[in-house]
Amino acid sequence: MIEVAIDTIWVLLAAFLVFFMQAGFAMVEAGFTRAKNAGNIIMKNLMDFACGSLLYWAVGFALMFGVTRGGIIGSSGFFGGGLFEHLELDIPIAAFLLFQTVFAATAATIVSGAMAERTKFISYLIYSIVITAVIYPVVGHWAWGGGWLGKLGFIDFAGSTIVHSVGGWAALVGAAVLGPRLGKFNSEGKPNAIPGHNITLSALGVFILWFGWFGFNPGSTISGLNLSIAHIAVTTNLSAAAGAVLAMIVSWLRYGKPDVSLTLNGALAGLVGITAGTAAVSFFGSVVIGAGAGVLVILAVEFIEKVLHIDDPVGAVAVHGVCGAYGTVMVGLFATDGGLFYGGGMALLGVQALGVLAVAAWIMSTTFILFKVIQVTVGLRVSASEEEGGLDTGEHGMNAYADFAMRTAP
Amino acid sequence: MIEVAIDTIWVLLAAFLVFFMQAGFAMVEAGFTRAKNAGNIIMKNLMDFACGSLLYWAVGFALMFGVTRGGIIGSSGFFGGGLFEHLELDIPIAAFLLFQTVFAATAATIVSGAMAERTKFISYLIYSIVITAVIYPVVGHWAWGGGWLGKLGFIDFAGSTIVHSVGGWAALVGAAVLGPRLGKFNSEGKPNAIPGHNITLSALGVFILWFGWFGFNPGSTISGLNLSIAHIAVTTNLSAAAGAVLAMIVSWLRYGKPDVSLTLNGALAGLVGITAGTAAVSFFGSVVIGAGAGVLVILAVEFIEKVLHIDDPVGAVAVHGVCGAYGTVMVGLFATDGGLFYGGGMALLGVQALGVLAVAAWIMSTTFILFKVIQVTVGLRVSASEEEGGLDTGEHGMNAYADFAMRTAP
Amino acid sequence: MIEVAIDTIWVLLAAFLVFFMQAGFAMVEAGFTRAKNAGNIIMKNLMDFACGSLLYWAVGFALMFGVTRGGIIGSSGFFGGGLFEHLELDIPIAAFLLFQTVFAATAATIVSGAMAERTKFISYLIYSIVITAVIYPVVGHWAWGGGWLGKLGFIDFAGSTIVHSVGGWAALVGAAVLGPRLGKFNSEGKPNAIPGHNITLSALGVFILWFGWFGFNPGSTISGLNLSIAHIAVTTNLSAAAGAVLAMIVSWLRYGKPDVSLTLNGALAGLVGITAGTAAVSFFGSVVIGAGAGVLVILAVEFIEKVLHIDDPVGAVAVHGVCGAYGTVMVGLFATDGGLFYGGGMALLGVQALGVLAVAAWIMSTTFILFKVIQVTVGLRVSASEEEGGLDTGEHGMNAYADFAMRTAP
Amino acid sequence: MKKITAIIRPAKLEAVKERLGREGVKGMTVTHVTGCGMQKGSTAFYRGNLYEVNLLPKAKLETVAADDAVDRIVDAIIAEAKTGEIGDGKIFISPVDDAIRIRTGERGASAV
Amino acid sequence: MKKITAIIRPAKLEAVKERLGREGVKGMTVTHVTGCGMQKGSTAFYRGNLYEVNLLPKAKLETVAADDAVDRIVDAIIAEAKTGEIGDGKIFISPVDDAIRIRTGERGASAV
Amino acid sequence: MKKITAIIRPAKLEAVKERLGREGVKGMTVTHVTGCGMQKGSTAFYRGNLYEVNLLPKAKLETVAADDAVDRIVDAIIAEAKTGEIGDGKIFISPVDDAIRIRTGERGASAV
Ligand SMILES: Nc1ncnc2c1ncn2[C@@H]1O[C@H](COP(=O)(O)OP(=O)(O)O)[C@@H](O)[C@H]1O
Ligand SMILES: Nc1ncnc2c1ncn2[C@@H]1O[C@H](COP(=O)(O)OP(=O)(O)O)[C@@H](O)[C@H]1O
Ligand SMILES: Nc1ncnc2c1ncn2[C@@H]1O[C@H](COP(=O)(O)OP(=O)(O)O)[C@@H](O)[C@H]1O
Repeated sequence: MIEVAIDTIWVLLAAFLVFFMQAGFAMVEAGFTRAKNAGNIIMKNLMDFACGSLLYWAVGFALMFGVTRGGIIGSSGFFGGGLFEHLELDIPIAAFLLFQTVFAATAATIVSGAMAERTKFISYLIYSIVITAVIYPVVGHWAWGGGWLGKLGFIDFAGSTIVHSVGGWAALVGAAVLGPRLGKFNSEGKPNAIPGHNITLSALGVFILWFGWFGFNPGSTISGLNLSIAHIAVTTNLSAAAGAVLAMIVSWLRYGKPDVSLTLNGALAGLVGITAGTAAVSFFGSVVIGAGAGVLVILAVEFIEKVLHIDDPVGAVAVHGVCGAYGTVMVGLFATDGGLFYGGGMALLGVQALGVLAVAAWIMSTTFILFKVIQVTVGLRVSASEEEGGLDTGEHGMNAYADFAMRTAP
Repeated sequence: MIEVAIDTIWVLLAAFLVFFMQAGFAMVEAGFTRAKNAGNIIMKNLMDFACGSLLYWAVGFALMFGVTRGGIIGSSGFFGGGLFEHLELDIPIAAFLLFQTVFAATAATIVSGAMAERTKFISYLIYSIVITAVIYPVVGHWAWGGGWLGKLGFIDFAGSTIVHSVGGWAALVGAAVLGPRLGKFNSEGKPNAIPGHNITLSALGVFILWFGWFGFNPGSTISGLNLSIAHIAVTTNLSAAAGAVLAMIVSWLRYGKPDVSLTLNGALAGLVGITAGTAAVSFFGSVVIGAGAGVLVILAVEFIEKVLHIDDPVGAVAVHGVCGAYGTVMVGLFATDGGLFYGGGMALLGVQALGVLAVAAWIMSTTFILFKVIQVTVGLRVSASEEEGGLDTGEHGMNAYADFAMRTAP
Repeated sequence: MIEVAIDTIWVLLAAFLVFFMQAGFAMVEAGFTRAKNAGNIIMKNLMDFACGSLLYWAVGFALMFGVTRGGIIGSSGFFGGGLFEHLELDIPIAAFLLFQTVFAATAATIVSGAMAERTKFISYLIYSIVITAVIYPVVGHWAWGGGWLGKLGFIDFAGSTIVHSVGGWAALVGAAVLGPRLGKFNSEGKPNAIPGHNITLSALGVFILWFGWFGFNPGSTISGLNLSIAHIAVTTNLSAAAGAVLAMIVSWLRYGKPDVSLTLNGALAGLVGITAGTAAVSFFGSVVIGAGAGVLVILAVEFIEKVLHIDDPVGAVAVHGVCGAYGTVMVGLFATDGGLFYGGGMALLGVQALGVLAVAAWIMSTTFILFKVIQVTVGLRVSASEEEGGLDTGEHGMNAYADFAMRTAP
Repeated sequence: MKKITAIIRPAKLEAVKERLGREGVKGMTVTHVTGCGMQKGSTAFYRGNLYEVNLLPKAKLETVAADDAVDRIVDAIIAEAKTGEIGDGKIFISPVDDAIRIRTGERGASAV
Repeated sequence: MKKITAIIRPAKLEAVKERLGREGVKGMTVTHVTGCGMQKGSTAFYRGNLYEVNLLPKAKLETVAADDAVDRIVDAIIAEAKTGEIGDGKIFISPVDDAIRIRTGERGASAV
Repeated sequence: MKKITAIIRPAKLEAVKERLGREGVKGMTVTHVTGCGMQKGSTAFYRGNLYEVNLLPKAKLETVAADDAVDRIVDAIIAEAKTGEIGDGKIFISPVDDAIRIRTGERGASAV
C-alpha cells in the first residue's frame, strides 16, 4: 500500500513536470520565430495538448497499451475503460494514463516549431489529432506496449526514439512538404537569417524544458522506489550541460561568436540524446553522449538548411529527430550492461539501429501520406499575403503585442 | 510515521505548485492588459500574496479552521498558535497552514485582473487584506472548516465555489462598483476591443496555472496515500482540455476565427469547472463538465460585457465566478455517488445549488460594502489623466518596458 | 528501503526545484537590465549552470564533500567516484550530488547580475568555472562538508552565508573591480537611473525563485521523513512575504511611491535572510527576519550605489551578500534553541558572526585575485563602443528582440 | 502640394483618423513619437534614483494634400484633437514639391 | 537639395536599401510607421469585439540628396518597391534648405 | 519658419535635449529611427547564417523654430552631439509654411 502510494506520487509528479514542458515548447518556439506569428504558435501548442489529451484518452492509449495484436498494435481499453492487468502495474491506471498522455503530447508538439510561420491552423489541428491518436501510439506499442521491438531488447528508456525522433521525423516531413518560409532562401538557394523575436522567452522555454525533463527521464521508471531515479537525474543533467557547452564551443569556432540560440538548442540536444540511455549509461557515458549531441545538433541544423534546403525555424528536426536517433544508437555503445564499449558486442547496437530505422520508416511514410492528404484536401499552407502579414492576423485576427511599435508586420 | 511523511510531502509539494499559480495569474493578467499598467498588475499580484500570507497566518487561518462557533466562524489558533486537534489531521499543522495559505491567496488574486488598469493601488491593498483575513475564511469555514455547509453534504472538493467563485463574485462587484476603463464602451454603450499587450506572456501564465492546478486539485486530498490522486489528476486534465477545445470551437463559430485569448480562458474555465467535482465524477463526466465550461465562459464574457456593461479586462468573472458556480452545480448531476444522472436524485443537486447561492450572497454583500467604503474614504479609482498615462507611471513612477518604442503610453 | 525511497524522492524533487531557480535568476537579471544585453545575460546564466554542472561533478563535489584534510578541504571522490561513507547518507550519492550541484550553480550565478552589461563573456566563463570548481567548494566544506566551521556549531541551514553571501561578496568584488556601466554615474558621482527593460519578466523570475526556494530550504533536510520540512516551508514563505511588504513600505516612504523593482528585491531579501535559520526559528522569528531583510535591502542598495559608488544593476550584492550575512547573524538572536533572545546567550551569536566574517574574507580575497588576474590577462571589460552598442551584438552577434522597434540600441 | 504634420495625443489618434477619412483624406502615415513642449513630463524613481520622464508619447500624423485642402484638414484635426489642456500638440504645414504613387508611377496631385 | 520620402512595404525595405546603395546613395534614415491609403486594412475580433485594423505597417525611408539625383533615386525606389498591388506606397519630394554633417560641421551638398 | 531635423546617436539624445531646453527651445519631437551613412554596421550570424546589421539605431529630433533661431540651434546640437567619430549624424533644415497650436488655434511664430 505504501509502496503503491510512493510510486503513484512519483509518477504523478513526473507527469506534472512533463506537462509543464508544453509551456517550454511554446516559449522556445514562439521566441525563435517572428512576432507576427506568436499567437498562432501559442495556439498550436495549446491545442495539440488539449486535443491530444482527449484523443489519447479516447483512442491512443488503447492502441498503445491495450492487449497486443501480434506485437503490432494494442486493441483494448478505449476511453480508459477495460482492464490493463497485462501491464503489471502497481500504480492506478489513471496515473499511468496521465503519464503517457503527456508523453504523447510531447511527441506531437515537436512538429509545430518546424512548421511554424506558414501552416494553416486547421491543417495543423488535423495533423496533431492523427499523430496523437494513431501514428505515435503504434510505435509506442512496438517499444513499450508489449510489441515486437521491445521484445527484441530495444532500449529506449524514456523515448529518444519513441518520443523525440517520432516528433523530429514528422517535423522533417512536414517542413519538407510545406516548403520554406517566404524569403528564407534567396534566388541562389542561400539561406537567409530570419531572427527569432524574443530570445529571453526562448531561454525561459529551454529552462522549463530542462526542468520538465527531470520528470521525463526519472519518471520513466514508473516507480519512486526504484533508486536508479537518482542516477537517471544526474545523467540527464550532465548530458544537457555537456550539450550546451559543446554547442557553444562549436558555434564559437564556426561563426566567430558563441551563438545564443544554437547553445540553447545544444542543451536540448543533450537532453534528447540522453533520454534513451539515461538509466543504462554511466556518468562519463552521459557526458560523452551529451557532448556529441551538442556538436551534432549544429552540424544537423546546417545540413538540413544548407544541404536539404528544408526550413525548420526552431531546429526541431536537428534536436529531436537527429539527436534522438543518435542517442538511441549510443546506447548500443555506452550501455554499461551490453554496450559495445563495455564488452557487450554488437547485438545491442544492432537492435538499437534497427529500432531507429523502423521507427523512422513508419513515421516518415505515414506522416508523408498524412501531410499530402491534408495538402490536397484542406490545403497545408496559408496564402503568401497571409504569410507576409502574419498568421496572427490571418488565422486568428489578433496581434500578440498590441502596444509595441514593431519593425515588422503587424 | 512513514504514512505521515508521505502525506506531508504530498501536501507540501501540492502547496508549492499552488503557490506557483500566483506567477500564472500575474502573467495572464499582465498579458491581457495594456503595457502601461503591467508593473501595477505585477505589484498587485505580488502584494496580495505577500500581505495575504501574513494575514492568513495571523487571522484568516484561525477564522477558517479554528474551533467553530456554531458552524459560522472559527475562533482559535491565531498566529498559528493553539491546538488544531479537531481537524484530525495526521500531517503537521504547518503543512496544512501553508496549503491553506496558498488557497486563500488564490481567491484574493482573482480580483486583481477584473479591476485592472484603473484601481488605486492602496485601495486594492485594503481590499486584498480584508478578503484574505476575513471574508474568504468565513465561507471557507462554512464548507471546509467544520461549518454548516459542509455538514449539509456540500461537495466542493478543491474549491470551485469556495475559492474560485469567491474570487469571481468579488471581482464582479469590484468591477461593477469601479466602472469600466475609459474608452471601453463608446457613447452608445457598445464595447470596444482593448487588446492585451503580451499574449505569449498570457499563454505562459495559462500553462503555469494548469501546471499549478495539479497541486490544487490532487493536493486537496491532503493525503498522498489516498490513491484517488491519480483519478483527480486525470479529471483535472481532461476537463481543462475539453474547456480549451470547446472555447476554441465556439469562438471560431461566433467570430469567424479561433480566438487565442478566449481559448486560453477556455482552458482555465475547464479547470475551474472541474475543481468541485474532480474526485467525484468519472472521466466522461469531467470531459462533459469541461466542455460545458468552455462554451459557458464565452457566453459569460459576452453577457458580462454586452448586457451587464461591466468591464472585466481578463475575463475573471466569467472564468472563476460563473464557471466556478457552474462546476459546483454540475457535481449534483455528475457525481457518480449521489449525482442526479447516476440515480442519486435531487438531494445533492439541491445542496450544491444552496451552497453556490449562499456563498454568492455572502461575497457579493460583503465585498459591495467593502468596495463602497473604500470608494467613499480613500477612493477606489485613479484620476482619468492617470488612467490615460498608465498606472505604472501614476502609481509606481516606473515603466515596465523602458527600452521598447511603444504605440501607446508610456 | 521505503525510508530511503522517500528521502531520495524528496531530495530529487527539491533539487529539481532548485534547478528551476536558474530560470528565475536569468529572468530577474535579464528584466532588470537593458534589452541590448538580454541575450548575453541569458547566455551567462545558462553557461554557469552548464559548466558548473560538469565542473562540480568533476572537481567541486570532491573538494566539498570528500574526506576532509584537516577541516579545510575535501580530497576524494573526483568525477563522482570513490566512497562517501563518511557522509552517512541514506540516499544514493547521485541524489546528493545533484542537490549539491544545483546549490553550487546558485552561488555562481548570483554574480552575473551584478557584473551585467559590461563584462566580457569569456572572462565571465573563467570566473564561473573557478568559483564552482574551487572557491565555493572550500567554504562549503568548512560548513557542510565536515570542516572546521560546522564543527564549531555554525548554523547555516540552507546557505544564507555558504551559498548566498558567497555569491553576493563575489558579486561585490566583481562589480567593484569592473567599474560602473557607462553613464551610471554623472560627472559629480551622482547615480543615474538605468531602468530595466522588462519588469514583467523580472517579476516572473522572482515568482520562479520563490517557488524554487521551496526546494532550497525544505530540501536541505536531505530527508523527507524529517517532518520539520513543513515548518521550514512556512518560515520560508512568511519571511519572503514580510520582506516584500516591508520593502514596499520603505520604498513608498522614501521615494513617494511603492517601487516595483525594489519590492521584488524585498521578496528575495526575505528569502535569502531566512535561509540560514529556516529550521531554527519560530514563525514569529521568520516574520521579523524577513521584515528586517526587506528594510535592509533598500538601505544596502542605496549604500552600495550612493556611498560605495559600485554599480550593481540588479541589486545582487544587497540581496544575497548583505541579507545573507544578516540572516546568518539573526540565527544567533532568533534560534529557539540557543539564540540570544531565547536565553541562549552570546555563544551562538559569536559563532555565527565568525562564520560570516570568515566566509566573507575568503571570498573577497580569492575573488579579488581572480578578477584581477582575469583583468590583466584576457581583460574583464568590453570596449566602450561595444558596451554602448550592447553585448548582444558585440559578444554574440545577435539581437534579442529583432522584431521590436527599440528606443535604444540595438 | 503641402504636407500637414500633426503631433497629437495618442488617445485622439483614432478620432482624428476617422474624421479625416470622412473629410475625404485618402492616405496618411502615422508614427509613434515622443515629444516635449509646454507639457513638462514628470519625475520618477527607479531603484532610489530620481529621473525625469520628460518625453511624453505622442502620435505624429502626416498627410500630403493639395493646397486647397489644407485649411479643411487643419480645422478637422483641431476639432477632434483639442481638449484645451496643455499637451494637445501642434500642426505644421510644409511644402511638398511632388508626390509619386509607386504602384502606378502617377505623379502630382492625382497621386495623393 | 531635396528630401525624398518613400513609404513602402516593410518586406521591400531590404531590396530598396540595397539598390539605393548601388545607386550611390550614401545615407538614409528608416522609420517604422503605420499608414492607410487605398489599402484598407481588415477587421479583427478580440474577445468577441469587432475592431478595425486600419493602420498597416509600412517602412518610411528618407534620404536627402542633391536636386539632380532625385529622379534617379525615385526611379530606383519604384523599380524595387513596386508589386502592382494596392499598398505599394508613395514617394514625396520636398525642399531642403541646408544639410550639416555633425562630425565635421560641413554644410550643403557635400554633407549629404 | 524652419524645421530642424537632427539625426543623432541615441546616447546623445539626453544631452542635446537638455541643451536645447537651455537655449530656449520650447518644443521638440523625437522619433526612434534606424539609419545608415558612412557608418556601415556590422555582420552577425544567426543560427549559422551570416547577415548584415546595416541599419543602426539613431534618434531623430525635430524642432520647428523661427528663422533667426536656426543657427543657434544648429550650433547647440553640434556642440552636444559631436564625438568626432563616424556615425555622429546629420542635421537638415527645411522650410515650414505655418504652425498651429492645437490647444489655442494660434498660428505662426507664436505657436512654436
Ligand atoms: N517647436 C516644436 N517642434 C516640433 N515639435 C513640437 C514643437 N512644439 C511642440 N511640439 C510637439 O508637440 C507636442 C505637444 O506640445 P505642447 O507644447 O505640450 O502642446 P500645447 O502647446 O498644446 O500644450 C510636444 O510633445 C512635441 O511632440
Ligand atoms: N496622402 C498621403 N500622405 C501621407 N502618406 C500617405 C498618403 N497616401 C498614402 N500614404 C502612405 O502610403 C501607404 C500606401 O498607400 P496606398 O494608398 O495603399 O498605396 P497605393 O496607392 O500604391 O495602393 C499608406 O499606408 C500611407 O502610409
Ligand atoms: N542623406 C541622408 N539622408 C537622410 N539621412 C541621412 C543621410 N545621411 C545620413 N543620414 C542619417 O544620419 C546617420 C548618421 O550618418 P553618418 O554618415 O554615419 O554620419 P557621419 O557622416 O557623421 O559619420 C545615418 O545613420 C542616417 O540615419
